[in-house]
Amino acid sequence: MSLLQEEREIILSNEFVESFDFAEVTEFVKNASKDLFISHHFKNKPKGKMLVQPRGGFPTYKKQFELSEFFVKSNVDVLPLTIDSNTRLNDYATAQKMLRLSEENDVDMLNGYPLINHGYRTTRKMFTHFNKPVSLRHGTPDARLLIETAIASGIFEIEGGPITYLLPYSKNFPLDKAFLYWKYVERVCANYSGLNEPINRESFGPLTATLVPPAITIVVQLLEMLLSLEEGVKSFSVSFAQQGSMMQDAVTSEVLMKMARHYAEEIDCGDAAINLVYHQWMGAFPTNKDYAEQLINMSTVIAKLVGADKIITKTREEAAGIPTKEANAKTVANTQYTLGILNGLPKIVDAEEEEILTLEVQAIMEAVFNDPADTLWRKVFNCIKNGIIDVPFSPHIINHNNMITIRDAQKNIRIIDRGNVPIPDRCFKYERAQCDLTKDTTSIVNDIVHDIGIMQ
Amino acid sequence: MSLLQEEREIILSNEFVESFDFAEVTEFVKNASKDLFISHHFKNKPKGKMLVQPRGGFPTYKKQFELSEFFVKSNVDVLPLTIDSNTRLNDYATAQKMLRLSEENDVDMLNGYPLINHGYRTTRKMFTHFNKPVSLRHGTPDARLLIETAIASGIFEIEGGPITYLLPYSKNFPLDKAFLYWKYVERVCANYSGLNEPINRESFGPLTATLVPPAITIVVQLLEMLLSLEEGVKSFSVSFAQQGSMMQDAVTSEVLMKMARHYAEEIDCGDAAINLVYHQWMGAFPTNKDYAEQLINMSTVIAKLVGADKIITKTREEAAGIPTKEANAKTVANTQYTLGILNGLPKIVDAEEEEILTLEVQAIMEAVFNDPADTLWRKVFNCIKNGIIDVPFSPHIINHNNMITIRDAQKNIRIIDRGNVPIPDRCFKYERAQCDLTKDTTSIVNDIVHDIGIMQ
Amino acid sequence: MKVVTGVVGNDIHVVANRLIDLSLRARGFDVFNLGVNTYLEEFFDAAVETGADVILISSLNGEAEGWGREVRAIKSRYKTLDDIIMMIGGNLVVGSGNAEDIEPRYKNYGFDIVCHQIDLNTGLDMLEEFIKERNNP
Amino acid sequence: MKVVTGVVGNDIHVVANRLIDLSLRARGFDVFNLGVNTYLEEFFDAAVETGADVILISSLNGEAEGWGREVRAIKSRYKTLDDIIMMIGGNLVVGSGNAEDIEPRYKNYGFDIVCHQIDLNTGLDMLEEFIKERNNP
Repeated sequence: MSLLQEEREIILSNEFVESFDFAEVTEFVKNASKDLFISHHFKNKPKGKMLVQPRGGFPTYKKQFELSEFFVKSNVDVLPLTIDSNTRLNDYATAQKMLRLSEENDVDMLNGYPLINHGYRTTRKMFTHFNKPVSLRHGTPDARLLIETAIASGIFEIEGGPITYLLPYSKNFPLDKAFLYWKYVERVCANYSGLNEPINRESFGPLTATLVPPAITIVVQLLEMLLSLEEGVKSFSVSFAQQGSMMQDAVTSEVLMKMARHYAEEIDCGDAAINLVYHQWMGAFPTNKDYAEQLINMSTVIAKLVGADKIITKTREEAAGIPTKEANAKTVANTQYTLGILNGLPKIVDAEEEEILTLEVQAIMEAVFNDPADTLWRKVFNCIKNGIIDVPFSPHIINHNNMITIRDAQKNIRIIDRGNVPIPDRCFKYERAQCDLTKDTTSIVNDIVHDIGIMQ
Repeated sequence: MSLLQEEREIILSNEFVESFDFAEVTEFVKNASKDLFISHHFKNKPKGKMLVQPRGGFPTYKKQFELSEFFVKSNVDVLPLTIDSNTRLNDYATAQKMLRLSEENDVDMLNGYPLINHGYRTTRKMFTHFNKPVSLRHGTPDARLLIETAIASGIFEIEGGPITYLLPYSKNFPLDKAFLYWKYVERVCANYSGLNEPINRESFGPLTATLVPPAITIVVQLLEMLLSLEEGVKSFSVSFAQQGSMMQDAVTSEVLMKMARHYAEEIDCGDAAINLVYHQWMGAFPTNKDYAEQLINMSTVIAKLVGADKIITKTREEAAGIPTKEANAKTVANTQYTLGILNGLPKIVDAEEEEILTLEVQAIMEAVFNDPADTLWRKVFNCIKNGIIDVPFSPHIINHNNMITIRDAQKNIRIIDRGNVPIPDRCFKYERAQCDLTKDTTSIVNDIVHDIGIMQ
Repeated sequence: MKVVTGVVGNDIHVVANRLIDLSLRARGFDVFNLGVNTYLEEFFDAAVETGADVILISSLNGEAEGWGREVRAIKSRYKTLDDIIMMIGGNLVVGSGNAEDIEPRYKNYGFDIVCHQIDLNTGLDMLEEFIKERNNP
Repeated sequence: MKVVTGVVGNDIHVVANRLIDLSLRARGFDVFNLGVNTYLEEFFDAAVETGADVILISSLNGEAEGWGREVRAIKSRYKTLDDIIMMIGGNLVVGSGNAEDIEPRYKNYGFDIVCHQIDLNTGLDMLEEFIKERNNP
């Protein structure tokens, strides 16, 4: 832990950081209530029960406390803590200024909770008070300080990863650096995991939420999981968002979970818990709030059909901006009600689709493992750089953007141009055969525009 | 048609009936717009499209017109016409009085539209104006006059049947009479069916909507279908309501449609169109209106999963009484939106459940056919009388009420006491094996109370 | 013990009626179930015919109030029913009523046991308790 | 014909950018796509480097108004860009603006083709029309 300790001291030498008492933090984690650990809930929840987690973050302690209190009253299973975008970019000075303005003027000047500025001593009071597991939602490429502060605050689930938090959000943050920063995060999580219940890491499966084919989603989930498990993390959640076709969601879930267990075994990490998280529709929402509620309810039904362990909810106000706490709480209550009445889940099968998707994922994973680099993160880095992994609609300069996807008649996302991604010929032929490819490119562009807006 | 004509004259000799000009009615049906025939829509709708039909009926022409107009604006596919309960009991005098009071005082003194009192000449104006198919919802044991008037009005879908409109609603209306009255209805529908598109008949599958096992639901649907087809009806909708378990709904749909086609072929009526109608949850609704909307949306999702051709909707105000037209229209719009975004339906399988249910249905059907009576309706009548067909929670004195059902852990409805229903031993053993039967009767009664209220 | 049960008046609420039937049998009673939509006279007629010990009337739609008033008058016409236990349960008033007012009112109508919006098993416990006390006063 | 395209400023809306790229290629253009989050100078630098005929700027988040004002000043520093076709499209104002006001304003900033909330293919038709007219006046 000495190299880690060195890095740690560099990170903490920052004028906005309170002094860390690691001995005290260790004692705190060791003795913390099991209820604070989502890994504990995953392990002990009744079979089929899905944990419900909304989104939300406010700048001031007072408003964040009120939000959490409101959520607890509406029967939430997991509290969210969404971090503001200045903190995500490690700009604690601006976050500090905006926090002060928010406190003084009762206007929210930040789009989330500036955790570094509040500090762990303060924040811990809030979450030990509610005694519910908390999930950290951020989007930070360099989250080292944030995660140290989060765990010291009693936040025992950390979302994100070097690929999923970079490729959808950044144009040119250096990806190699992100891998190293996240390696630190994984190690910190792993180290704390021995003290009590494990810290849970969660990958962000939705990526750009825009026509990402399941093969890419799954590969990215598997790789972030492996990068985490190889550092010693013992509880990991893979995730994906509603894709627009129930069948494709079901097949994605099946293949993702099977492969996740397979590859975890391969690196001798079969003892790690692997959970499935489902995001309610992450694409463009209808502006009609009644319709938004229909979409949300449908997402919940699908989440249960695909066997998710946790669902992350949207609100009827999604199209309008940051939702009120009332809207958020309403979704939580509605989702819990729906999960309660949703019974007798049928078995779903599509052997052909499952085979095709499995072959695609295996082929890409094999290409990654065959990269000549010496460590897994370097192999992954190279494969993003050379387009073996290609995320549609990523704004990042490193991403190839040569893969083209459209929806077939059943709204399944299909790959019609594979770019440099090693989709096997048989699979590629199958994918294209589902689509009408007689159209000219102009029509296909129109189709893509339509395919992105299918829920509106 | 001479015996029918005789009966017809008796029915029409009623002081509340306008004089019928059958030559004119025949001409009207012959030349009526195809859009008025739901059978035409069933035949020509795109594959997978489900017709949406709300519920609703008001006493005065003006309010019924406004309701229909409102529905058309919210993109309804099928207009409902719900008949008031005086008319259902053939008490046209009271209906007339209450209609007059409703018109004079602008208060609704009837719970539906008194079709006989308005007459076909008036009512036809409304429905030819909207040019949408109309479905007649009533609950009338002797619907002979009502159906004559309905068809003359341009209402080309008739719900009901001698079993499904009797056993859930009446304590002692003579069942044998009901069979004969409905025989008349079938013949009238059949006779008009040769003139243009066929008149569609629809059975009322929900029955008592209280723990009716799928085997009973299916048998009753099949028998009412056969009684209709053998009189010459060429378009028939079987139906059932959400049961509480998605799996059971899927299996019910599968077995119902397979068997319906099979038995239709058996009596050489394979040329008749058979459609599937799904009722959104018909049991007790939650009083929380937001929850009611979740339940409604979930019903829609299941309807599409089971491949329904038409869905009959509920409203968020279900628990509170008769819904406003706004609430009704909102459900229609929401349902249409949900059907639009619900894509990529997965294949659902449960070979064992399907086999068990098929065996049960076959056994009961065989027992009915083996009854020594000379006509099908007499066989059916005898089998209800001797408990071979037993509908849980029917208030009718003829019904045995010896079958007892409860829900298993997945909320499937299971038969734990078969009474006199010839459920094969193997199936009965299977049904009971799904349940915890170690409890005493008091606990089981508590379970039943709970099972009835699962959506609340 | 023999019980005649049913739902009084034009009330068609069958679910509670079936559950009462099931539960009474489970407790060892002989049950004569008249079903829904039963007139007051039919209860007394059936009690005479079967030699019942108890008449258990249920009512859900709120119309019991109207029928209740006639109990004494009608019952008095039957000579052999003086010792029969009269019980009523369900929703005993239209709208929301006050339980403290309702019970004495119905006792005054001639009922021994009055269960307004009381859980089924609690109600049947009350019946068994009443029978026990009457037998061993 | 060579086109330099990208999303101006801190705007990260990548979807439209990808679709413009695809559509331009489908119409036979050579495309140099600078992606999202591109500063004004980068467009001109890239145009000089590639010898582009067209600069197509897109903007979704409303910040184009701020950048637009600087177009003439910055462009004037580049000697070889006098004949380049300047096009902008997307949501060109914050909130809801009046199209009749917006177009002359942006033309005044130095744009030849201004597409405020106009369908992508219509916009590219306008570009092709503009090129045709310029070539055969």
